[in-house]
Amino acid sequence: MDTKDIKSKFPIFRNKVNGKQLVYLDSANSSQKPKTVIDRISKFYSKEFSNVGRSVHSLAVTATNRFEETRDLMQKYVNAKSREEIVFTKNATEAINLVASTYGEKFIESGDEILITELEHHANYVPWHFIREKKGAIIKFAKCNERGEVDIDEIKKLVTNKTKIIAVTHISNVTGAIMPIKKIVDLASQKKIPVLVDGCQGAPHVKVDMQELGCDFYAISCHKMYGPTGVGILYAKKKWLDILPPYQGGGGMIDQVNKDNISFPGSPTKYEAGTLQTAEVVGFSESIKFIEDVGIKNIMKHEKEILEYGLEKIKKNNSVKIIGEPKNRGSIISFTIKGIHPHDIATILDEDGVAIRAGHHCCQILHDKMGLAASARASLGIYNSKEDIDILSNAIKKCNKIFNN
Amino acid sequence: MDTKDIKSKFPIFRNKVNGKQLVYLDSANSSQKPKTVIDRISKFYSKEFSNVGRSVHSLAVTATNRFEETRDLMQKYVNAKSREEIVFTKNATEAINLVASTYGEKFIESGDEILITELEHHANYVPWHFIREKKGAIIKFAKCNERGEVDIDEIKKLVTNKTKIIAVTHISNVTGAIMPIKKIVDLASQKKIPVLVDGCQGAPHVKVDMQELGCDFYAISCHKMYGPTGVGILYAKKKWLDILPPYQGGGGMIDQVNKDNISFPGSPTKYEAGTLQTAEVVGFSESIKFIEDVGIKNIMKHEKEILEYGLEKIKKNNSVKIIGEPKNRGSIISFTIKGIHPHDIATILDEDGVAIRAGHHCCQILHDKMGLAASARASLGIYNSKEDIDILSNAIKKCNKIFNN
Amino acid sequence: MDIKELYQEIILDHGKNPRNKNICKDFNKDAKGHNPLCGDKVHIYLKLDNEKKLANISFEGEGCAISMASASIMTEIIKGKEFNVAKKIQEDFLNMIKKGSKLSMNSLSDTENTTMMSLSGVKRFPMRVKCATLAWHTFLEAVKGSKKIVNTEN
Amino acid sequence: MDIKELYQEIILDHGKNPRNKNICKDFNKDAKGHNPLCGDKVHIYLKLDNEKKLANISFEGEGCAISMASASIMTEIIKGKEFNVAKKIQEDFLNMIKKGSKLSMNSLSDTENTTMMSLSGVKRFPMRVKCATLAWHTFLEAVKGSKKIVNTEN
Ligand SMILES: Cc1ncc(COP(=O)(O)O)c(C=O)c1O
Ligand SMILES: Cc1ncc(COP(=O)(O)O)c(C=O)c1O
Repeated sequence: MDTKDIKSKFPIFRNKVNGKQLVYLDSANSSQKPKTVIDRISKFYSKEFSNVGRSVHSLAVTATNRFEETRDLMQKYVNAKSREEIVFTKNATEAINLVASTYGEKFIESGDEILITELEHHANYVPWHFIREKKGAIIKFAKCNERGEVDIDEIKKLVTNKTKIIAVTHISNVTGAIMPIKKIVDLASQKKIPVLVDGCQGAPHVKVDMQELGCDFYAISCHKMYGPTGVGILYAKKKWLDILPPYQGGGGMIDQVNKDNISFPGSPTKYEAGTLQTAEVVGFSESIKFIEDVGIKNIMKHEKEILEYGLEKIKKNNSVKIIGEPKNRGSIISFTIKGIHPHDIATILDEDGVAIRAGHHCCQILHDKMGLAASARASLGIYNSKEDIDILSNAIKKCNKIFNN
Repeated sequence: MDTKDIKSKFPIFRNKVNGKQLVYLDSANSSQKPKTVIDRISKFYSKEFSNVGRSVHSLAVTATNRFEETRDLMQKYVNAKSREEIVFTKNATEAINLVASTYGEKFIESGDEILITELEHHANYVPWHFIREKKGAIIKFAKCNERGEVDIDEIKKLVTNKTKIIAVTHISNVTGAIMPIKKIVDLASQKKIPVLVDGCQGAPHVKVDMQELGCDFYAISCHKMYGPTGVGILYAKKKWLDILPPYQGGGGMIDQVNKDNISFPGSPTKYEAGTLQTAEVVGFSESIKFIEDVGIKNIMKHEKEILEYGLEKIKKNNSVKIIGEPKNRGSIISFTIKGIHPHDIATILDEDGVAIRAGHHCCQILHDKMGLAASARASLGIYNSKEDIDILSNAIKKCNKIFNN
Repeated sequence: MDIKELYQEIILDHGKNPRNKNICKDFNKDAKGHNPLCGDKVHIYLKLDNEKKLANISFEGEGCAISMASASIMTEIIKGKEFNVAKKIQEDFLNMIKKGSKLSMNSLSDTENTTMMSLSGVKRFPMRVKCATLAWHTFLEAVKGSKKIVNTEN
Repeated sequence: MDIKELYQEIILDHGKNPRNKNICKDFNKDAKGHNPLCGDKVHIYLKLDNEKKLANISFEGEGCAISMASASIMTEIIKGKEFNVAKKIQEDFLNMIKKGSKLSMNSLSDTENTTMMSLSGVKRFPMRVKCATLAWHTFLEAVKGSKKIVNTEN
């Protein structure tokens, strides 16, 4: 893949950071946006803007059609059975809160168990914590092994007759471990336990096929998929959306309203209260087109190449310790450097235009377990090249020079 | 005010609709966006984009600062006591859901009363309906009088010792009635009842001063304030944000996380879970600047002039009936035409490039009361001129010609 | 696109003087339809006899000219026909409105054809398609005997 | 902006060999501070005697070089001083870091001045300001005897 060509499609790379060329290695946090996405939003506001679905005039018709086209594109992208299974949310966090809140409210009772893993992002723990508090439920944490993975056997061990949901990440945003989702779904479906997958690090980087994965819920953040901020997606099997109660209430999600009672339409309408992120959803259609133009297989191949090159190169530096050694790894390299706090690393790298993340990456449980307060993380996107890795590697050497000389 | 000049700042007006100049009279639904806002979003994505608050690198620093500047601007715009009282949400609907859910969960018990009005938008009824269902609470509806207003005496009559919250709109999005918020707050504060104001039709059109209004909560939709879609604002007095529980859970809104428990930081952090609408919030800063450049007083004066001209002109058409006759009216004219369904009106107007809304405008209770299934609504924005009203008026005549000839 | 294409005389006439707008006494099936966005409502009553013929059909409801005219036209055209034929007509109608296809039925009289065709202008007004199709969807639900309210949102 | 401005020798030294990093036995006040974004933690222990003098001060914690150096430098400089003087130093420090002001105290020794000034580079690294100020905020909370954890997010 010609990364020069790809990079040229992202306006951000035309800028300098601290006088240096930008080496963006923070895509797991949020990805940059191609010009087509940025321009689509501008064009929409400049030529087509109107609120969606509520007015009869021509602008509203256009806006509604453009908006709903994104739902169709997304249905195809994740291979959902029907467009009604795609619900627009604010971000993946809201998607998971929606499920935890509605499913938890209806199906989780005192003493019931919620099974998550030590790898989970706070987005896939805090919402369940609320249900734990509200319902007196129990959260069980499947242990992460020394490779930074969660074994299917570990999950099997923890499933009981009280398990009401299994909520796991698709790919760890710290160790990069790709979870055995299909196996988990197989296991769970024997006991009729629904499975929620936090797909934040999955959807932008690997092929995501709902019919193949078989999970009940899949949460996505569009801003990590080269899309606008402010949009997330919840994929949910229709059977769930049909029986779960509504989440937020307001305009657009009602059927009949009177003073004593309110009835609701079907999904996805029931879950889309108020004015949605019209322009952002329309803009996101260009992100999906962009990914599909490059081809998810090409993306996977390219990122794997850069990942392996990066792991190799970084490992050579003796003072660097890479976190986790999963058999299947997504496009993430978290690491520590002996004697240097990750924040200091990030600051020094930034001087060379290298943007990485330092912190617990919203995974305090995992960091506690590893005995770390924080780590440094380089994460890849479609636009990264081997040259980026070389610059990263040199910047890491500089850290050592400043601190360990 | 020179509306030609103002219109020229909104790119949408350079386009034709059905071959006609666009006459946009649907701003109560969503307003158009000035070029400065559209360009700010493009620039942000092209030159400054990064996730907010989570990374140490330079882009993240810039993004965080730009994002937080909007909070400062908004604090000033509504004259909040501190920036911590401004919480970013997805839309006004989410802002009201946040309050209904957290306040309702904590303070509303079986038999308690929630006092709203017959004028409320579904966004300020459905969330309370959920609490009614969950807690066995009672919703009381203050009646709207024949002028399309809710009298302060009507509210006084309905307040009891069981009233736990009063939730009212600032300006009706159907009759345009401006509610006596200060009087309601005075009344409520004697009984220590908090007041939530649905400010959707207030914030873009009239001076909004939290210290003057004195309400506890005020909900805003930025897309009606010439801002991007996907952003809303909840103003809440700090004393409430301090004691109410969190709403959605996820990254960025936690303090300490361990397997048994989670602690939360103060507001607004506690209420801003996950990746926010970074670009949209940054873009919104330009909307506030735009409104302040024109001056809210000039906006009020201008809209009042167009409103009065419009009421006068439309009333002259014998077959038209204007809905409501409030003493204080916001920039809204809802109407019906004898023998013509509002949807047919909207379609015929659209042929002439006139965008209005037809339907129940998310106010089924009010429409039921008025014995209408739907109404037509023309709503004003900063860019409307007397000429727009003339075109509207001619298009209304055309409706009569087609239907009543 | 001329607005007169949408509001043809036939439609305005049916809109103002709807045929079969009542609750027919002999109905044995009925269903309700609702378009929550605009508030259009329709309630279809019909008598399906033992030979699967639509012995009677009528409607009640309120809504825009398009939805009322469409319900009126539908009842006029399918009343007295076999259910199978009526179903074909319904499919034909939906294809015309949604895809702009020509009517394929050749068992309709010229007047019936002209009357149905008067609604063809709707296809150029996407927001109004739901108004035109509400009664026709609801008719099918009535025959099915389903209890759920037809909701054009879904 | 040279990175060496931030990571001056004095800071690296204090970061690697922090002074007063222990729990001083005679403390009568303490407070915790936390920077949830990066996980920096600090726990300040101090002895405030009857004359409102900081008879002793120490800290425990973990975090980046900046936060550890800042805590170390703070304890070194204010130990043994009157609380009122220490409070002035704290204000001076915050103004230096946040607004880039010069130090206004003239009661500090040259070494103390140089040591404090070594942290002045932080002001050009906005994301690191919280690291540098955490210990100083926490010190004030300790004196106040407040039980709440200082959270640099708020
Ligand atoms: C009075 C009123 N309240 C609430 C809303 C809901 O706003 P949003 O859809 O942006 O959440 C609107 C607008 O649709 C409104 O006019
Ligand atoms: C694994 C994982 N889950 C959830 C999230 C939360 O996504 P968002 O903040 O967009 O809701 C992230 C990213 O921050 C993530 O990496």
